[in-house]
Amino acid sequence: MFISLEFQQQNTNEKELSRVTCWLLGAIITALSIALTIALLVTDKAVPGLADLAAKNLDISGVENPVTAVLLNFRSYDTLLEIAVLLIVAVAILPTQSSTTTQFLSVDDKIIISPVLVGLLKWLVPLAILVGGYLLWTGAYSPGGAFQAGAVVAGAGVALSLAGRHDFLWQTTKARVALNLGLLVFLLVAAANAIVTGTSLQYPVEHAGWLILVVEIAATLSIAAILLLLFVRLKKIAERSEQEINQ
Amino acid sequence: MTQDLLYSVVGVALFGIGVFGVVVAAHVIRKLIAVNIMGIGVFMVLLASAHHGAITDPVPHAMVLTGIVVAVAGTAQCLWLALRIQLLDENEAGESTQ
Amino acid sequence: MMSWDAVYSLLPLVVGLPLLAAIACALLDSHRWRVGLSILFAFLQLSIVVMLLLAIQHSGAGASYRYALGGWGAPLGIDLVVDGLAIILLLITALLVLILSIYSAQYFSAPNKAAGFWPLWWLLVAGLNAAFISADAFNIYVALEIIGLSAVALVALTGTRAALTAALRYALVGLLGSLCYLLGVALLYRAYGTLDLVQLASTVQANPLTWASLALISVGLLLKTALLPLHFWLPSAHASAPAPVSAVLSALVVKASFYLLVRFWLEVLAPATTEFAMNFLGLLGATAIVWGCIAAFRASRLKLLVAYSTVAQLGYLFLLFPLAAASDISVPLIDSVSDVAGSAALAAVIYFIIAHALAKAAMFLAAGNIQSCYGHDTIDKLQGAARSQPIAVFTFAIAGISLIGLPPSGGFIAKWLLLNSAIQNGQWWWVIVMLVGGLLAAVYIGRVLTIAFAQTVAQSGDKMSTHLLPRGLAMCGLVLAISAVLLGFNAEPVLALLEGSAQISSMGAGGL
Amino acid sequence: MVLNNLLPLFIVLSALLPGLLIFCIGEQRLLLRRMLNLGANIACIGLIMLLISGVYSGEVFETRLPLLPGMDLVLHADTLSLLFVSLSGLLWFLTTIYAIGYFENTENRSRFFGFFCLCVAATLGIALAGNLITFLIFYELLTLTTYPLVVHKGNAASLRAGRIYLTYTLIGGALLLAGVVWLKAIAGPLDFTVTGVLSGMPQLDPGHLKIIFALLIVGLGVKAALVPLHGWLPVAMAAPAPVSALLHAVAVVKAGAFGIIRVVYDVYGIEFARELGVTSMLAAVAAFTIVYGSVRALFQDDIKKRLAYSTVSQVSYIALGTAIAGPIATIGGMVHLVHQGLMKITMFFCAGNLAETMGIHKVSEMNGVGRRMPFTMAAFTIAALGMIGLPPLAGFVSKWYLGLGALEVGAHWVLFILAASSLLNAIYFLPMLYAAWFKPSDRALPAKRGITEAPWMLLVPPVVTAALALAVGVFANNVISPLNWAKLIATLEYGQVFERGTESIQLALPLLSLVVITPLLLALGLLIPVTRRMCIRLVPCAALPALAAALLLPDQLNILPGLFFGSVLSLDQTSQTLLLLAAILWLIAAIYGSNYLAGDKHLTRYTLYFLLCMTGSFGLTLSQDLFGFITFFTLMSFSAYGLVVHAGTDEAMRAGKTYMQWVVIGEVLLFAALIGLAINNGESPGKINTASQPVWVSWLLMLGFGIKAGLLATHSWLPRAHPVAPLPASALLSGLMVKAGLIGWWRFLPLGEVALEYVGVTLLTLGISGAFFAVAVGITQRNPKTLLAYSTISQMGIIATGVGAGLMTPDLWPLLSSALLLYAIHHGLAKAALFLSVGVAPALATNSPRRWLVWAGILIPAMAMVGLPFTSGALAKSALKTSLVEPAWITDLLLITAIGTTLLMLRFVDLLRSSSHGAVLTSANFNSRLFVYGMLVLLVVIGVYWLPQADPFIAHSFSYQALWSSLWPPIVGALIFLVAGDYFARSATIPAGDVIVFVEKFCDRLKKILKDTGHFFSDCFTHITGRYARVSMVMFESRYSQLMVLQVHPGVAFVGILLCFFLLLVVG
Repeated sequence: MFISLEFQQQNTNEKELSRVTCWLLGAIITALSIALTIALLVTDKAVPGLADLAAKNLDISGVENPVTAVLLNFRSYDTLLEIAVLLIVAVAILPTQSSTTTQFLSVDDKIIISPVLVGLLKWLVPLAILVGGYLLWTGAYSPGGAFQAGAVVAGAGVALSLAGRHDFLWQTTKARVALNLGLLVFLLVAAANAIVTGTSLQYPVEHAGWLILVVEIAATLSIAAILLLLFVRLKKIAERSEQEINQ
Repeated sequence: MTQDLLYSVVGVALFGIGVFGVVVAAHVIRKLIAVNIMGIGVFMVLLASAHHGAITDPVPHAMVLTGIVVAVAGTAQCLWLALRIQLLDENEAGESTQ
Repeated sequence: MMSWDAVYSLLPLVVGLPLLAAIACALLDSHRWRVGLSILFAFLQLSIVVMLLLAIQHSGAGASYRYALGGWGAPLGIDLVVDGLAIILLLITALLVLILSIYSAQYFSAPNKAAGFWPLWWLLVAGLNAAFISADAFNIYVALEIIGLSAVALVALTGTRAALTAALRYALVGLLGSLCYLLGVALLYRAYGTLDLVQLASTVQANPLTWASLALISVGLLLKTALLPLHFWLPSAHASAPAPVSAVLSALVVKASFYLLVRFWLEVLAPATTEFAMNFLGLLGATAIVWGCIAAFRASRLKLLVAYSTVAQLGYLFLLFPLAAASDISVPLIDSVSDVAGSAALAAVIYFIIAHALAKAAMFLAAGNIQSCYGHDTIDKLQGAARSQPIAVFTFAIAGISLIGLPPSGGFIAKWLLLNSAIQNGQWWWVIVMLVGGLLAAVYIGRVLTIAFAQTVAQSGDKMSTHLLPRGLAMCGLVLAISAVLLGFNAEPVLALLEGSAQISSMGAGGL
Repeated sequence: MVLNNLLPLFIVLSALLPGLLIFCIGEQRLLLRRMLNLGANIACIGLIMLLISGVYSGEVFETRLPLLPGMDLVLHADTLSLLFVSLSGLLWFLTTIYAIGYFENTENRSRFFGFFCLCVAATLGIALAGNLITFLIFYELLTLTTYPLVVHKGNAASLRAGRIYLTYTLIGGALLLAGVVWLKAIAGPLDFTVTGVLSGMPQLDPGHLKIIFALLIVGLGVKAALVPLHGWLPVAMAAPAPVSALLHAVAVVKAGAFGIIRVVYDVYGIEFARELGVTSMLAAVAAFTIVYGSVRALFQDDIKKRLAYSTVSQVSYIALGTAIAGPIATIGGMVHLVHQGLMKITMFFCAGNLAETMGIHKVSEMNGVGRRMPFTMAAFTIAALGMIGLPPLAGFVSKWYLGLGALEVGAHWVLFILAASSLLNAIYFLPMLYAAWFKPSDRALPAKRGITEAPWMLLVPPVVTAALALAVGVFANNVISPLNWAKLIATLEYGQVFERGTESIQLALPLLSLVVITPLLLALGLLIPVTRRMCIRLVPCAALPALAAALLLPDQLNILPGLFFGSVLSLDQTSQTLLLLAAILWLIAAIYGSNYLAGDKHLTRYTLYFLLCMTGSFGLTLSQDLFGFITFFTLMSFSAYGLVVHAGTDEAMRAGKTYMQWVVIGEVLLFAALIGLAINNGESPGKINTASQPVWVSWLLMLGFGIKAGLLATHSWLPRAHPVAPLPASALLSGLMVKAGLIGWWRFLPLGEVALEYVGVTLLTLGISGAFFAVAVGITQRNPKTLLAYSTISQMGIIATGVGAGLMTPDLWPLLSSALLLYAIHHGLAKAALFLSVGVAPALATNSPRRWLVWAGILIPAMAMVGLPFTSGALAKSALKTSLVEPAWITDLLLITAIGTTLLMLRFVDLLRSSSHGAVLTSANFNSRLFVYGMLVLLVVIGVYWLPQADPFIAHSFSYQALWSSLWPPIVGALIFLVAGDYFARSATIPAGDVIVFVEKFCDRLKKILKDTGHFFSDCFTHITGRYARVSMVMFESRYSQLMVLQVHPGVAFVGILLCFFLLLVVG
């Protein structure tokens, strides 16, 4: 659908650059890159990094996968803000008209689509959700986690949306909750931590595992919802569904 | 040792290409793609540093993951804005032709 | 002492509360609830910040506090740090957020716009606060992204083509800047194996890699700070945003990246900096002062003028670097004052930030009021505004006084301190730049006032669509402008607070 | 003590808070706003009074608020600030009243009064500022708060004015800021201290201090309108009248001037500043500004512009006084701060009244406006005369002290500046007064005829300020006068005590003061319509106290220390004699006039000038102190103008103009001379020490009084002015007023004490040549009065000869003085009689028997004039001959002059006879006129013999030799007349004023050339200032539709910066 984007004159670039400028620019950037490379080469010495430290603390992190431990325990604050970043885009793109219906997923049966597609969706969507759940679960031990899981679940929604029969009503309360849930749960857990341990985001060691899981589930849900939202809204606007875009 | 250096250098090169693209490209989508290339360059440098030491460092991985999410968000927002601008332009053009 | 430590444990709330507010605003469907909650949260935030402030004051000059999130501590976990410098920025943020929230409550009367506005607004605040108190290089990146993306979304809120274009440009610039910054951080991590600012500060050496990362970080942040010649995105973005958004963008958002620049140049990567580079920054700042003023004078629209004025005012901030550099390195003209001069320069710049934040916010609000009354803000067509919009013009004028740096105003004190430190360092050329900058500022503000005071020929004939604004809208701006002026009456308490923060690189002290 | 700490703050707040409140209350809340305004005014004044009384009793008032570490906001009340504070408070009150009246039923009043109060608050803050930083803050605040006032009208002109104002003041403010910051950085907190902060810091680099001084002065000079920083001031005239009044009189320009005083005295310290050598630079700039402003004012037709340039000029007096750096000059500068404020605000009020009531904006439209708006114009006149520096008005006091101060430190050139400025002031102000009072109205004025005064709210303020301007001059030495405050300040600064108002009042008898006061009271009575008729009737009585004093009182001394600089009126033998003459002549002229001028259209005006002139005449005869003398002298000279031009004919007007020119020149010369005298004399009132005066003072005295005495080369006003006046006035002019010159010489030249060869010789030569020259010219005249005027010149020449001789040979003086006195009395009586005889001459043509009486009446004074034996002339001449023995040749020449006099008298009688033929006698009361005349003639015959001074000479005058020598010249003269009389009668008349006529013709030519040149120069000026303006236009107005954004592509810039950092970091 991006092929339909044909506006050449964006204000970011008022006019085409001249050839000379292009070359000059290329030369400068090349020089800079080379300089950077040389800098890398010159001062390349082995520094320990945080690998040892992370490995040492993995036991009390509540998970076994070091990356997940970093993401959701050692540097969980980053992840918290990361979800906030996603929320920003979601809110920015979210339609603001309040709706009358409460149904998040609406199906328009009048639209006739290929039965093959219907069949495919019937299989694909639950499968995707299942895979998502697996990825989420396995994140604690091996590569995987909330973002990957969310992406797969969102993929299911994308498939539904592309099939053309389903529509998502983002104005509904359910949608709202889904979008915000990840951040909200994260914050609540952080607050609960603070109350229990005295330090925000510090999980009590014995409860770390399940708390992280709770956070991850909520985050997966939100990430999936947000990614789906992004796709659906961009698709809508690309299809010029004007009345829905204009707020 | 050399491998991670190679990764780093490639990352730097990608970053440079991205910068060039951002500056030179006229089309917003191209610019966006260039920004993403830059991002990939940065992530490569980060990932390279994860294997800089003796054992694999999880922290850069986590940073890259976060970075990717952020990049996705940023890209989505830019696309959204670009599309809305185009929509406005088309409406305007439509009104003027009517 | 224990009780004050308990206060410190409120530090995460500075980020948590706005996030909570954002969620609340996103979840709730009622306009009144949103507004009420927002103002409540703004109050809460302010009171927390004030308590932190008292705690810092109680701890004495130069105090700082580290909060280890997750209990992990520096290299592995992420620390929050609050010191005098940070607390002042938190305070001004909280204050402005409160007033601007009250303003926005009336400004966004249409529920559609408001629904989009409030969550983004609070997310922006969260990002700002996060950036101010973060002690982690990567975390700062995320905070910057929050700031950048939410700011872009807020700019786009107007929905006009100009606003969208500006927002798009802003978004691209933001991404470019963030990625530059991130590459710099990546290089730092590669070289030193830590992301914590304090640890970096203690281990950093002057080597090519550090230089490279400093250059990348600086350019990224300069891009976001909109220092000339990287200011190109700012005027359109700030000018086309809704009034409270413009206010917060000019007053706080650009300052956040400047704040980080200060942290990196004067604290974290201080060993790698050179006097040349510092002077280069100062030179760019000086150029920005002059150029920004000229551009502001030539601006055709009021908000554009105010936006260009921001470009100029940002230039003053960068005079900090040469002044600080001189007090460290060069042989000063007058002996025995040089040690003080560097920190005095920092104090001056922070004062400048505060004064400018208040004044510029007031000015944008006034411009917004004028715009929504007249339905446009083309300067040449604003004749008689002094009569139809007396409070707005008055606000504009008072804020202008502070921007020009005329007494009695915060801007004057700030400029005074800057001038003082320039003279004490024997760098008289910056004095000239500052004075010329003040005069040029007077020129563009005078231009607006002249037109506003002019009598319209056709005033009685066609009543322009000057629907009366709610009084509260006008008052918010006035309150800000007056506080900018009041800031000039007694600078001592503020400066006493700065005294501690002026002793830079004291971040590591104290804490867990 | 709490009050003491807060009082200065309260004073500032008393203006600040109402200002803020006024913004808040609605536009329509008229009453509330007025109450608030006036209430604040009164509160402010009350607080100021409290402050003054506190400071006077030695309490310390200081409000100190912390501003920055090591930098406080200090409001402090010292003597200097009190001066400015009380001025501001008072004028604020008046201006508020004025403004309420002025802005009746206009828009945006709330805004105006709000900013107005803020503006005053800033001014008060400036006045009370206790250190340079506080000063700076309020100084800038003033800039800001006046801007809305300047652009209040909102039209293109005022917007332009506002722009230019802001441009100038902000640039000035920036420089000031630079200076203050710099100074603060090197010298710490800049609290004003009496002898200067910096003088106690010798370690500072003088070079830096000089640059800082320049920065400060330039910054302050913008507001003080020092050339070339004055450009905003004339443009700012576009503001409404109350604003101009406040801007020009109090707030803005004074803030600058006040700042200069503060910087020089309290920051640098005067001694230190002088050591640095910065004051001379300032003095030069101030001096140039004074002259330049006056010159520019000449070319302005717009009233307010003229006033504005006058301000440019006048404010620099303050700077000059400061820069001269002597204690007395300091007093002058400071007192001018107040005085100029009072005078200038009056003028702007009046200009506003003219514009509001009559729609008059230009000088050329002012014709005849004095009759329509007498009170406004009276106030204007007082202020304008004060500006010129006429005693006893405010402007004189400051100029006097400036001059004294300059001489004290040896800066003689300042006198030239003062003189030039006074002259120029006269040149641009006097035509305005002339047009207003004497020119007929030539435009259709609105509304009905008669008095069309402004409403009372507009009228009271200028009248009050004018009265104050008068009072501060008249009561200059009073304890509470601004002058005494200034002296107190100077005392503190220099640690040197000055004579302050002494308390001892020595008032031996009120009669002596009554001599002066009676005519003045009557003059006042004339102004009130109810008592006008009665006063006119009582005019002759005005001279009675003088007569009584002259006849009854022995030596008397009246000392009124509060009046002037300490007034001394005394009556010794000489002045008694002179007073007698004056009293007689005024009495007779008054009685004669009541007959002669009965039914005259302008009788009131005439009587007014007559009385004022009388006051002057009596006063100068009695005054022993410099100030008193010069005051009465000026009063007489200026009010005589009204007598000269009374007829209102072209000739009279021309004569009046010539008269005025010479009067002004004379005043300027005398001003310089008397200052020179005073500096010698110290400042003590009482007898003037003339002996040790510098020679240049003697020269100036000789010339200055010579003008009045009709000395050759300065005489040309006399034959024009004397004949055109009404007869009684002519008689007085010729008989009495010219003697003022003699009195002046008498009193101020070191006669009988020191031999002044050159001055004496010059005076003698001029006198004797004048005696002959006047005869030669006079003989050709056809108007008997002109002829008499020439006779006066001739006779005064003889007196001058005597004085000259006395100067050359002091030994002669004791005797000579008596002789000269006799001669003066004789001439006064005889000449007055001759002039009055013109009025009775018509009786010659009748057939009634009394014509013989008239013949006798005419011939007797003529014979006395000639000096025939047994007349007063004979006694006077023989006395002169007896005493004037050296140089010997002069005696012979004196004898020959008698021949000339004879010729003149014969010609006069001839003319009188021929002119009486056509005349018709209509007056019913002719007999009474004749009676009066007869009395005078009687006195002519016998009067002189009675005088005590005559004793030494009477015996000799009856000797054979004396008789012969008084007889043969008339005989020779008569013979010559018989032979050549027809020739004289037929010869071409030399126009009255002789030399001056040719000069005038030449001047007319020159004028045209000068006018062209002037145009050229003024074009040049406008061109240059226009350049400034154009530059600011470009800054303000140009619109470039295209933003000149950096043509570098943002991306390239981005990469470029990155590169720069790399390079710089690596290089570093």
